[in-house]
Amino acid sequence: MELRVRAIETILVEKGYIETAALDRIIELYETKIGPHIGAHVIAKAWSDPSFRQSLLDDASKAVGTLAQVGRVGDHLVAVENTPEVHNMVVCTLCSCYPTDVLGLPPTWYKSFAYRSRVVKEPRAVLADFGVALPAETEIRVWDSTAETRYLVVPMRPAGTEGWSEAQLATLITRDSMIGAGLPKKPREVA
Amino acid sequence: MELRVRAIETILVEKGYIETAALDRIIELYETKIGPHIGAHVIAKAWSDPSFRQSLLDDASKAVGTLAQVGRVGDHLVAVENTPEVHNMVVCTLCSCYPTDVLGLPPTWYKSFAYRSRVVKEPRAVLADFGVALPAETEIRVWDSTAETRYLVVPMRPAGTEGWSEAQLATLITRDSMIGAGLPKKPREVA
Amino acid sequence: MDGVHDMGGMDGFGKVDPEPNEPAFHQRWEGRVLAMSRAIRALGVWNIDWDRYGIELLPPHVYLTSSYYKRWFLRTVQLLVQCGLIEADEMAAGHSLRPGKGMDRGTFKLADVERVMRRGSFGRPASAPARFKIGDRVRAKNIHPTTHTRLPRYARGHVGVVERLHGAHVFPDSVVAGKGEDPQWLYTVRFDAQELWGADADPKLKVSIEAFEPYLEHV
Amino acid sequence: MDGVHDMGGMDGFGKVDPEPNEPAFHQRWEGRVLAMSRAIRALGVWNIDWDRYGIELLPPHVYLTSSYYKRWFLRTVQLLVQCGLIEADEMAAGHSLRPGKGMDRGTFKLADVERVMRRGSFGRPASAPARFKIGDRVRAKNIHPTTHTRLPRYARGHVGVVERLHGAHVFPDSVVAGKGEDPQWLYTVRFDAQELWGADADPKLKVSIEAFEPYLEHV
Repeated sequence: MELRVRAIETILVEKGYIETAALDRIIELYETKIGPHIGAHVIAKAWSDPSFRQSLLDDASKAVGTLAQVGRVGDHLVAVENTPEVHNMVVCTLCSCYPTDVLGLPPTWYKSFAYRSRVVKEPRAVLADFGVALPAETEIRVWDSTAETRYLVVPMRPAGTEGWSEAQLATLITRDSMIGAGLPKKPREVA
Repeated sequence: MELRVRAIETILVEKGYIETAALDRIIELYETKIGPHIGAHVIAKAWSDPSFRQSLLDDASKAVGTLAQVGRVGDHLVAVENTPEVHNMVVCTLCSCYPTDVLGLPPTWYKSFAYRSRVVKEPRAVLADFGVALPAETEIRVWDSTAETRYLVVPMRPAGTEGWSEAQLATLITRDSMIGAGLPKKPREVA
Repeated sequence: MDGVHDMGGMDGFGKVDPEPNEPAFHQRWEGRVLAMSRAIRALGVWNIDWDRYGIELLPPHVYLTSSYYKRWFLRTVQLLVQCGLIEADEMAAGHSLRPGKGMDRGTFKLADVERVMRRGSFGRPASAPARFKIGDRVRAKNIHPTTHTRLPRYARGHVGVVERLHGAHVFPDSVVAGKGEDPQWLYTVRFDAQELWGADADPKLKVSIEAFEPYLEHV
Repeated sequence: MDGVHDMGGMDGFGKVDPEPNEPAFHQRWEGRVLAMSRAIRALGVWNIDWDRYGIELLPPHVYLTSSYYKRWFLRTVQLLVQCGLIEADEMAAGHSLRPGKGMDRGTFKLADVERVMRRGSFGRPASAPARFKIGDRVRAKNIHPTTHTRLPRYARGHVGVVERLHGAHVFPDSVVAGKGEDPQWLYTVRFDAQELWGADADPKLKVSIEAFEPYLEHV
C-alpha cells in the first residue's frame, strides 16, 4: 500500500492539486493536537460547573466554543448525559461518523464491523468486550450517527472526586467513556 | 485446494467413514446421468399430454414418479406453469436449493451472489442479463426456495410445434427455461 | 442469524453471468467436495440443516471471497472437527492418526450411493391443525434469531397471502437448536413486491417464500 | 443502496477488540490517505456524501476484506479517475503525465489546513415548516433506494418517536442523486429495541437514528 499511496500523492502534487506540506500538517495535527484530551477538558468542565453543563446539554457546539482552550468546533455537536438510569452509547452503523473535533480520530474498534453491527442490537454483549457490566435495570440508549450530528457522551462523575480541580477530573475521563463504550476511571486508578 | 481436499478424503477413507468408489460414483452420476434432460423429458410430456400436465401441476413428485424413464424422485417437488400472464422464476436466496432430482446440479449463476440477491427485487434486470425481455404487463412470480420444497418451471410450449413428438419437443427445453431465467428454444433454433 | 448469506435484495453484487455449456465441475476437487459432503451427511451425524448452518457460520468475508465448493469444503472440515470425526493433527499430516469413530450406519459404500442421490422426505405427521388456510393474510414476524432460520430478512415484518399448504415439515430452526425435528406446517406465502421493497418496486412482481408456521402471525 | 456497509444488526462479525494505546495511524500510508482525502475533498469537486457513497460502491467482498484506510484509498482513487483528475496511465507511471485540471479554489495549501480541520456546517434554511414535532410517533418508510441513503435498513418499516429536531440539513440522498443540497428537516427518532429486533430483544434498549424528513411518515 505504501507504494500505491505514494504514487497517487506524487501525481496529485505534480498536478498542482495539493501541497505535500499541507498533508504533513493534517497528519501532525491529528497525531499531536486533536484528540480525546479536548473532550476530557469539556467533560471536566461540565462536571465542575453546573451552568456550563446545562449549556453543553442545550447546545454543545456553542458551549464548547466558549472554552478558550478549545475554541470553535463544528456545528451539530450534541452532548448526551449518562445518569444512574440511562447509559448512552454512540455508533455509526453506516460508516464511521465520530465527533472528531472533540475526540480526534476514531479508534479502530469504533470503525470495526463488529462494533458497527452489534451495538444497536446487543450493546450489553459489546460492553462485555470492553469489560464493562451495567446493572440489568439500566436503560441503554444507542445513538446511531446517521447524519451530520455528532454525539458526545457525558459520563457520570465518579464518586470520591469531591473538590477535585478540572485538571484532576480530566485525568479520569477516557476516550471510550465519551463514546459510551467505557466508564471513567475511578479515583484510585489515577492516584 | 486440490491437495487440501485430497488430504481430507484420505483421512476419511483411512478412518473407514467413506469408500472412495462411492465418491467416484456420486460424481459420475452427476456428470453423466442426472441433469436437465430429465426435466426436459417431464416438460415435453406435460406439453404433449394434458392429463399428465394436470397431474404434474397437482403433485409433481407423484406425477414424475410415474414416468418409467425417470422413476421415483424426491418428495416436495412443485411444478409451476408459465402462461401469457405470468412468468415464474426460481431462486434460493439463502443458499442454493434447487430441484436436483430433475435438473442435476445447479449452474454457477444460480448459486451466484448476483442472482440470489437481485432476482427477488429486480427480476427484469436479471432476465436482461440472460438476454430475455418480457412484456411489461407480464407478471413475474419469483419462488424463493426457503424450505425443502423444490420448484420446477413449466415453460410455455413454443408456437409452431404442432404435431411434434415428445423427443422433438424435449430438444427445445433448456435448463434455464425450467428455472425461469430463460425461454424454450424456438423451433427454428433446433431445425 | 442475520448473516451475509441472507442475500435477497442486497445491492452491489453485479451482473448475473451465465456460462454456456458449463461442466458439472470446473475442477476435480469440486466434485470430491460435493461427493464427500453427501457421503458424510449420510453417516447420520448431522443433517442438511447443520450443513447449511455451517456455511452461514463462516466469517462474512470468507463467505464472500470463497467459491461455492470452497465454502462447502470449509464447512465440512469445520463440522468434521467439531464432531470429533477428524482432528487437527490429522489434517496437518494428511493421514489418519487414530482409528475412526464407530458409525451406527457403518462405512458409506458404493451400495449406499443410490439412497443419497434422491432427495429425502421432510414431511412429517402434524401435531396440531394448521393455523392458517389458503387465502389468509399473514405477516412474517419480525424475528432475528441468532442461530439458523429459514425466514429471510427481506420478508420480515411484511404482509402476504397464504397460497399453498405443504403439510408439516421438519423445522430447521429447531433441528439446529438441538430440539429435534419439531415438525411445523409449511406454507407458501406470496408478497407483492411493493410491500417488500416500497412504492418504487415493480408493480407486476410477486415474490413468495416457503414459511414455517412459527414464522407467521395473523394480520 | 442495500449494501454490506449497512451493518446495523448483522451477525457474524465477532467480538469487538479494543487496542490499548492505539496510535493515530498504524502505518505511514494511512495518514497520507486520510490527509489526501481531506485535501482533495476541499478542492470542492465532490463533497462528503460522494465520499461516503464511493465507499458503499466498493464490491461487497472488497469492502469486507479491506482495512478502513484501504477502503478510503480505493474510494479516493476511483473518484479521482471518474472525475478526470487523474488517469489510469498516470497511476501506472506513478507520475503526472499531463497538466492538472484548473481548480476553482486552486492548490490545497498549508494555509488551507485549518479550514478542513473543523467540521463544516450542514444546517441550511428550511423551505417549509417541519412536518413532525417532538413526541410524534413516526414510521421509517420501507424504502430501498438504489443509490446513497442514510436510512439504515434495520429501522425501515418500524415505528419510533421523534425526540429531537435539528433544523434543516443538506440531504445526502439528493446530493448524490445530483439534485443539489435540497435541505430537509432532520430529526432524532428513537425506537424500542423490541420494535426493531422483535420480542426477544433487550427490553431496556432504545436505539435512535438521525432521520431526514423524507424518510418518515405519520403512523
